[in-house]
Amino acid sequence: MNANRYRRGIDIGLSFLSIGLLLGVWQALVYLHVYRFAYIPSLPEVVDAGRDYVFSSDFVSDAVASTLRVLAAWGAAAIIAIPLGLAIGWNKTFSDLSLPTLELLRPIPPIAWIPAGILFFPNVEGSVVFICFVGAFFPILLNTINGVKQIEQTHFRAARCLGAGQREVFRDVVVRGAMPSIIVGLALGMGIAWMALVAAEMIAGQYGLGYMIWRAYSLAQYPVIIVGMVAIGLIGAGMSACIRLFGRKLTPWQSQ
Amino acid sequence: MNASGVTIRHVTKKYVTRRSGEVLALDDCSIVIRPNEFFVLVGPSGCGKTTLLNIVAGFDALTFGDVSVGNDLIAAPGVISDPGPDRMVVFQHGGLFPWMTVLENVCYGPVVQKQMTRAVARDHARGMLARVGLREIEERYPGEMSSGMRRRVEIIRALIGHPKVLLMDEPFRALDALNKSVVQEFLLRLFDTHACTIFFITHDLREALFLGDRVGVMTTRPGRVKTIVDVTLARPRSTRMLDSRDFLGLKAQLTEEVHEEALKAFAAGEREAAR
Amino acid sequence: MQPRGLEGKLRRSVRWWNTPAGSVVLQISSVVIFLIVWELFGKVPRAIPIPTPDQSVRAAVSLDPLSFLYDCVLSFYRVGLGFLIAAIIGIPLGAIIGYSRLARGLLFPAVEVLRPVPPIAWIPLALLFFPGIEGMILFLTFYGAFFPIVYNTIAGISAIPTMYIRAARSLGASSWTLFWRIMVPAMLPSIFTGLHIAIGIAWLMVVAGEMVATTGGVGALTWEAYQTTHYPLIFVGMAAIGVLGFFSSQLIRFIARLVIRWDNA
Amino acid sequence: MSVTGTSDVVLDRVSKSYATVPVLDQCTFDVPAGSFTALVGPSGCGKSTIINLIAGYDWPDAGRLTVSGRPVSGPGWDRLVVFQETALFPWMTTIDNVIFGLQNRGFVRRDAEGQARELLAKFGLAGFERKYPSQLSGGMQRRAELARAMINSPEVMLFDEAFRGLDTMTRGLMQEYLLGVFEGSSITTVFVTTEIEEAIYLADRVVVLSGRPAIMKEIVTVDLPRPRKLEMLSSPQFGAIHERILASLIAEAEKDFSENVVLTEMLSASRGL
Repeated sequence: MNANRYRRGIDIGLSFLSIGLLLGVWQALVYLHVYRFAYIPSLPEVVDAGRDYVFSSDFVSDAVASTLRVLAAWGAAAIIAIPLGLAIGWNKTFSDLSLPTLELLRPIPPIAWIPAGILFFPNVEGSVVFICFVGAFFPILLNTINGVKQIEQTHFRAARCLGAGQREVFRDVVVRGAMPSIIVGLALGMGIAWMALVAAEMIAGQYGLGYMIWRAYSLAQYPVIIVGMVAIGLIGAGMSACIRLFGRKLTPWQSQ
Repeated sequence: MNASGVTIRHVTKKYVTRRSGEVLALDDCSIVIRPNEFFVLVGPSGCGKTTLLNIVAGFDALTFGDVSVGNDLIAAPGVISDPGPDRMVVFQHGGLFPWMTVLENVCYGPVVQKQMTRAVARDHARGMLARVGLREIEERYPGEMSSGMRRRVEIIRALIGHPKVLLMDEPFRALDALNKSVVQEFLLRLFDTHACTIFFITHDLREALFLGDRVGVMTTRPGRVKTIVDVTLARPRSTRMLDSRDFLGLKAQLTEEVHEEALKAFAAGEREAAR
Repeated sequence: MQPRGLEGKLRRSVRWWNTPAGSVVLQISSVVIFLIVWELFGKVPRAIPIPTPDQSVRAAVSLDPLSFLYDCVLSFYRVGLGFLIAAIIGIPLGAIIGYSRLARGLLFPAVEVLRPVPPIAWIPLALLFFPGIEGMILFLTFYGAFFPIVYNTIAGISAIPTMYIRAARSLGASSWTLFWRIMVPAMLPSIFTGLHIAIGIAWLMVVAGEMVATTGGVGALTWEAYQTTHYPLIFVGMAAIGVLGFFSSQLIRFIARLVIRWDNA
Repeated sequence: MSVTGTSDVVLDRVSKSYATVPVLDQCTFDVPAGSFTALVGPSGCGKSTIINLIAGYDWPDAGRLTVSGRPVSGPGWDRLVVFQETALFPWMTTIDNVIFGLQNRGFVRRDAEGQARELLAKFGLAGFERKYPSQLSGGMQRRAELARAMINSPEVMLFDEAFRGLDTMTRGLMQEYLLGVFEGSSITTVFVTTEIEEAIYLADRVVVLSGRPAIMKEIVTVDLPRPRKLEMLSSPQFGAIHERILASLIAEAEKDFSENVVLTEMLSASRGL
């Protein structure tokens, strides 16, 4: 309909205006030296620094290192947390045996594990991956548990009526029924792992995007900080989008 | 065919809740369902109809009495037998797996019981779906169909394994009048052509009389069998019979019996809410 | 009566570990097993042995209670202040974005663009901008708490059932009544969900900020324990962070229960 | 509760579409003043749209919709709706819900509460004034909602599948309850339902609507005497009316069922088995 197209046009226009305003206010504050905004790099400086930096080998190796760390940690968390969550959600006895301990550890934010992580692992690589792992682990675990708990009892009963044994109930009801929630957990876990990564690299790292913005700060290359932040945001958003896309493929019955 | 009767003898069920202590849900219920019979149980909500059905299905334990299907003992105090394909249930809120297509749902039983290979089961299921006019929707997910359609698929899924008894727990409750009447006729035609024993629970007296061979009325909690009414209408049934004098007489009789219990249950419910 | 032919299928309905008492036993043994495993890990010979539970407890006891309490209160204060400012700005902002189409079009894309950058990545810029450490930490807690609050407020306002608005309009409600007596209570549960998530992230941010800046607070305590090789103290710091975080989220839950009295059936 | 209403509702070739989907197409019927009229039709056929138009939540694209001869220009307390699921405000106690309308019209709280107490007692809700809706049973919630509407002495009452979601037993008792309140009053009532039995039991006239886009198919007069009794559900007269409405709906479904061709196929297949 015309009215709809008109409306969508306005929305797109407003989006540009909105982002334009954000950038504009930033520039105005910097150029007018409001409070300490004089210290903050301006857009042209950031663009210049970005042009130099994005094509440098430093940037590529930082980005690759960060991405690999996050993927390793997130993958390990998924491999451990999904089966664990399925078992906890499905089996009351198993849940009694493991959930209290996990509940005890859960309120400790991943960042608080940084010193312990460094202590546990002889090298930086191991501790950074461990901290990201802790970040990704709990969202995936909790969403998996919830996913199993939310499966209607009817579906368990129907499967058993149809002659499914324990193994088949697990395969055809528990795993598939919890899938939508697991995917939500995987996306959330990726977000938090990415956040933990930045912190871990900043505090303990030797390279990676988090370390890069920290080094830029120490070396007073201020525009590079913002370039790094944009890169972190873009890569993180890209990975979340991949998970959502993959998740939609895995759960074709979920209507949008 | 392998349809069997169901014998429910002196079944009593007590359970303990934190709020009201020990509750007597079923009190000495005895029903004998004959092989190939369509037995309907009506009664006010909360009277324990579903509990009784769950005991027969093997979802729930009983406190006293016993249940057998054919010659097999199903439940006795302290023991229950696992639910299985001999006692298939059609659920109140729909039991189709939302993550499987219609065809996968219908095939599931034969494949998981290793009665048929997947390919054979698919052919078989396709044939069955085609016979009842559901061929076109076999690749759809349950979330993409109307609730009336889901009900029909679920009935087909239940019947494909030739259960000894089909247990139906208010399966048409959420349907509107039009869909309900279509699915009722659908079930009647299947009952006429497939030998099976059906244990059917409903609130709807019209539905009870239209479908059943006998209708049992349950009292409000604790659930007891109050009366069992023989439905003297011939088969195959048609909607035209709903105007007959026989039908109206039976309906008046049942209405009175059930209404009396409903009023009791309603008063009990208000008392509960006031606490 | 003797069951016939079904012995294999029949089963006893309840085993001891499925009873409520058995469940409690299992839950307690879960924690006990965890402590034993941890203790055993501490016995594994390695360059720096992992501190055991009893060493950690001894470290906790030997702490100066006053300075420890000061660290806890300081972190709590930092979280609380940042969180409060985020709520004061975030809730009205979310409400405006949820309510007005124009505000949504004008403000929401800017919020969306900022969101993918994890709040921790703002640390260098915040250090640059704020003259003191307190300003930096305050900004971090504020910024971390801000997005969940805004998003959940928007979600809350768009999830108000039309039915309530319609019923109120039929019953003659003015816009003022509609806003304060219908829309505000209707979105409260969602706002509290946001606050609950926000306080968790605020704790995460405060720990990160304190570790970077090391000027007091439980985050700094934990990091300094590592730097000064008082390793058992690391676990004391972590436990303190966990307890404080748990306590603050329970506090939010408690306030929610006080405010949302109608939802407890 | 004073009885003031002698309003009639007239729909004259009313059409309405959402986006590009026509929901109502030249729908014409009237609801005489003081009558109890039920609307039945397949689910999703636009019955609720009619309620929304009469209540003033939405405007017709074409045609004329009048209440007491005046075109509808927005929501007002002369036409009140009892919704599908309970629309009591969950954050207000029962009594606060009931007096909400009176307060909006400037009544002093004390006067309003007095009136509300009286009415709640009449509706069997004495002692529940300070409870929140979530603490009431389904039947009580519906009665509280009814009280919230009735205290404003509306001229027209609109029910949008009001008893859906209640179990059959409570539903039956609510129907009796409604009859007790409405028989002998002169409130004009429009009652949307998918249950044919309910429609006949309650109404003077049943308007049968076709599938989407909805057009008025037939008006069936229910000539059962009042007060209605439960026994009438088993009378031959009742059966005949039921059969007529069901036949009309099925004919409609066979002609064009918006949702699927399969249903039609289904009907013929199940008859041929």
